[in-house]
Amino acid sequence: MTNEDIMRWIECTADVLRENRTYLTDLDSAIGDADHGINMDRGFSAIRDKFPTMATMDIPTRIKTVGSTLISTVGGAAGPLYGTAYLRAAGAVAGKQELTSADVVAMLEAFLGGIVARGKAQPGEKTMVDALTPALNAAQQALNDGATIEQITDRAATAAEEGAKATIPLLATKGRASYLGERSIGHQDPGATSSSLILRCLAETCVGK
Amino acid sequence: MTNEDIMRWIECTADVLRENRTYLTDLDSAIGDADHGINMDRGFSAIRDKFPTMATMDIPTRIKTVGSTLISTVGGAAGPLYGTAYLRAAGAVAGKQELTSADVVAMLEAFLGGIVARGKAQPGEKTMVDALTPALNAAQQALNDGATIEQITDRAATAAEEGAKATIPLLATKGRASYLGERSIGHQDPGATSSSLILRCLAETCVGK
Amino acid sequence: MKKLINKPEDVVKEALAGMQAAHSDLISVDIEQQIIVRKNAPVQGKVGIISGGGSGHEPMHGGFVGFGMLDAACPGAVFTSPVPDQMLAATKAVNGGAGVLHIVKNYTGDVLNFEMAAELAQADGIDVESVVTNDDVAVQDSLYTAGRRGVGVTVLLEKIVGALAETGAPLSQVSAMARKVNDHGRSMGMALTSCIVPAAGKPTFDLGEDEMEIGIGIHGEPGRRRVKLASALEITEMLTTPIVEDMDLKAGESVLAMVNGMGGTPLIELYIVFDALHRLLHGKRITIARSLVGNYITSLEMAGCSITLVRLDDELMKYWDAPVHTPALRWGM
Amino acid sequence: MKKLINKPEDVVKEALAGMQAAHSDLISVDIEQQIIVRKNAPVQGKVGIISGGGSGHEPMHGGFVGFGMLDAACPGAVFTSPVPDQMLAATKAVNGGAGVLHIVKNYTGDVLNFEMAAELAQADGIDVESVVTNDDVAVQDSLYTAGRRGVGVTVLLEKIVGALAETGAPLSQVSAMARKVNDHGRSMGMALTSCIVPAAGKPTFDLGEDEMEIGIGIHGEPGRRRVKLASALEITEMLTTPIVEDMDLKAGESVLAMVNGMGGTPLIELYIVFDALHRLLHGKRITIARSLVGNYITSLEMAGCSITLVRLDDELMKYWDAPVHTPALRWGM
Ligand SMILES: Nc1ncnc2c1ncn2[C@@H]1O[C@H](COP(=O)(O)OP(=O)(O)O)[C@@H](O)[C@H]1O
Ligand SMILES: Nc1ncnc2c1ncn2[C@@H]1O[C@H](COP(=O)(O)OP(=O)(O)O)[C@@H](O)[C@H]1O
Ligand SMILES: [Mg+2]
Ligand SMILES: [Mg+2]
Ligand SMILES: [Mg+2]
Ligand SMILES: [Mg+2]
Repeated sequence: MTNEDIMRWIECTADVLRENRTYLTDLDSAIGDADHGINMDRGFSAIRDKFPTMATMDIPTRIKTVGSTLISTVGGAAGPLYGTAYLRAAGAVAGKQELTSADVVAMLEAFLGGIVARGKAQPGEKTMVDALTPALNAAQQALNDGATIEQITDRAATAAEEGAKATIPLLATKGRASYLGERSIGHQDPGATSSSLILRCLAETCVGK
Repeated sequence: MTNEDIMRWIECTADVLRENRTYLTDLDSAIGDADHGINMDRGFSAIRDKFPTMATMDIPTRIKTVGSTLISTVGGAAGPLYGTAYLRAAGAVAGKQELTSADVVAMLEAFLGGIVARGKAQPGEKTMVDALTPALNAAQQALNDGATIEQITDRAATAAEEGAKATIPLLATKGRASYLGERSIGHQDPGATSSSLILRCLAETCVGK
Repeated sequence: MKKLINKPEDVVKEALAGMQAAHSDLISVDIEQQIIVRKNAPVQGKVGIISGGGSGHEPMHGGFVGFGMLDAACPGAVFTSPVPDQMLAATKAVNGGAGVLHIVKNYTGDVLNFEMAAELAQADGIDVESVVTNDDVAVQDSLYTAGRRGVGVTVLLEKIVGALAETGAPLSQVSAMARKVNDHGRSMGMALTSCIVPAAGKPTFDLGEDEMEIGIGIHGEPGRRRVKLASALEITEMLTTPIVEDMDLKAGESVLAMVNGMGGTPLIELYIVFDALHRLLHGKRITIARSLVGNYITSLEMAGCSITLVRLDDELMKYWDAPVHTPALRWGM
Repeated sequence: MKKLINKPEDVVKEALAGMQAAHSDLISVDIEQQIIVRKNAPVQGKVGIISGGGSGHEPMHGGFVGFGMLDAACPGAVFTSPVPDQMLAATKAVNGGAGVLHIVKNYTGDVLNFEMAAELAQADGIDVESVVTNDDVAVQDSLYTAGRRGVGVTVLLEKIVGALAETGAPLSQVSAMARKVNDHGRSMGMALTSCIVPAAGKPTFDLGEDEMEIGIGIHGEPGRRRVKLASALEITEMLTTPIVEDMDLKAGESVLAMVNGMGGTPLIELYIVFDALHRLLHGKRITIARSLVGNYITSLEMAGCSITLVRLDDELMKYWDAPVHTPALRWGM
């Protein structure tokens, strides 16, 4: 991935989160407090405002800017979680002018690592982790299988989407949904869903690579 | 009318106001504060509780008891207005053991007089006065025409009912409905309606007399 | 009907029992007679001040009983003025020998019942004066009608007059001050929703999802006109302009401003309206020298607000700032 | 959506502007950064106390900034915890050299953001301690979950801890007191209606005309279970019994009791609930020594209530009774 690809990934994410603002908020209405779409859109709108200054940044700085902007503007659970994820992702690609397949997988690993470090959730607790863990596994598998970057990111995104869907039958034990106890069952987790959207953007950016 | 007739009139009024509690309250919802039926029922329920002690009272004392109980339990505009009306009615039949036709008409005149003295409303202001004024006129006319007490009270009740209906197109200038200005037009006045119910009970008590 | 109540007929008495339990340091409640009396009443030599009206307007009036405000309050049934018996008993309970002021909101029921109570008290040899508040600019004033309603000014008046009475001022002066505050203040209100009288069990009026009522009173009654929903800025303008015009407020003047919630509107929205009011008056160079933002004179669970302005001079400001200690208003002690 | 607002995205900032306009004697509001700071901050030698959380809970927390309570509050977007930048700026603004206490309600978002802020402040050389409130008995406590929510106790804790801080007590003692109050208190809440997040524009959940939610938090989220509408007595029992059991309150003990409205419930109903609570505890020979009845920690325009009990001892009672002067709580001055 080039620096321009990274920018396109961020732009795509900002667009897709805006399109899915109501959808994510509706998911959060069912088992949370009806703000996840609003929160993510607020954060990525702030990032959009920074696009002009981001134009001259290198890859790690761009990703770091996403992280720190999310921390400064999102709040809620998603702000520190995604903020830390992007900051760690930036750290994982420090000094790189372009990302190889292995770099992208390392970035994903750091991204998930940031969320786990902050949120302390295990897989199966009905959180972002349930989209990102299978995504990372799929990406690592694909990398080992010698797949292209297009295939790696596509499989990661698909696994994330399936992981998000698979949160439906789960009983939440982390985040706001955990307060609902049994009533959290039967609803898709909003954070897992936004994670899958972010990874689908990554895959779309890598189409043809 | 005998003392027993007076008691039956009061009993009938208590029953009819209970039956029309919701109806009167609905009328008051449209142009008032949704309590007229509740108020009247509260007052006549308190009177009903006094039926045992009222058993031994004479005519003026019975009517006076209705008036003072209404004053003590109804509140709102209707309490002092009807309370004063019954007190004045009792005064008009002071010392009587039985009421002639002329006594009944004099009682009606005092009843209306009490309401006007308290409320200072003229005919046409969309109040109780608009039921009671034509009722008194009809009763006086019938008395002059030599009608029976049954006919006198029936014509009074009918005139009151027509008077209540005729409040519909009026613009209220007294009571709570006046706050609505033009919006008070098109609704029947709750107080005029309860007045017509009271007079219909009087007429029913006099059937066959 | 969704309410935290038991039986509709027990609403007033149980709420009074709750007030007694919560504020036994300040008030004594006669639950049977429905009278809330200041703990140390009667205060010898002080003019007693009582008010009353239908229930459903809480904290008014019971929440304003205490040092520096009311000596007693008489709550009636929901939205129904109390009866003369209550007012007479309250008048006797607070008469410390200096006479009693009745603060009456201008509604036919309130006026007639207080009138009867005042006659009875005077017959008992108690000096009673009555002041009728009529500050609602939504209603046209006229000699030939029921006149304007008494609304928000009543709250501010009870505070100011209560402070004057604590100084030991005579009844004539206390009632003159009440008339002054009433003359100096105007209000107007609006509703986003109706409310449900417990005994009626259904909303007093129906309002579309995109409609509101402008010029309501405090009894869940419909207002002067029904219009399309508007922004807080526009609503504030609709309520404030008639007040400012009726009061003929001029640049350079100071006011006491109240943004009052009707019961179902959260504080965050009332602060938005206060911001709008502040900007609007600032634009006219009228200073908000003192303010109240919150639920003070309500209509059960109605959503909506009212705005009250009182033209301030040094005297009114002094009595407004004086200490007060009641369940709902407290400062300086 | 029927609200007294202008644009949904301006709700928080305009409400803050309204607070600033109404309470400029007590607080300074940085509307851009969304920080409400006590007028005379930092108070030299006094532990600074800050709290924060999503907006939509007014008067909490901004209404509790002032003498004897908070030094600063950080309101986030509606129902969304504030960001570390706000908390860091607030921490710096109130640091009078004796360190700063962060009062954090136990929600993942609040905890994570305050955690980051505390790290940043400590890196800047400011002594910061954090206390997390988690008093909601509707939620099962467990090491392996997000744990119980912080709700009503937060309000009472801010008052008590604020009073201790005014005495010049050191940070360790102030944070120990915060933990003590949290340990001594429990809450539970219920909803008759949902509420509408302005930016979402529609109710967070749908509730039938004869249904209610038991075990809700303060973010308009559905509760632990949905049940048929019940009487105020039954509801009070449903909320109080789990609290009393969890606290293991015994006959002869004294509590501070709060009956809190969720924003859309009128005071008359809250007093009915307080009466029910008073009768229920009286039956268990538990004394309500102090109380609060009103809207203190709300969920926008949600109708419903919550009950909070704090076991009182002489120390807690002393700091509860100490003077406080904030927009929403004031006594003794
Ligand atoms: N401890 C955690 N670890 C990972 N993700 C979490 C954790 N807690 C919450 N989340 C995620 O955060 C999402 C909610 O984010 P958001 O609605 O923006 O914040 P809030 O819950 O503060 O309103 C949940 O759907 C869940 O995926
Ligand atoms: N000044 C008046 N004179 C005669 N009747 C009046 C007057 N004012 C009001 N009324 C009557 O009182 C009725 C309302 O009674 P009610 O609803 O019990 O009292 P309130 O208006 O105090 O709620 C009106 O319908 C009207 O007929
Ligand atoms: Mg959320
Ligand atoms: Mg009425
Ligand atoms: Mg009435
Ligand atoms: Mg949130």
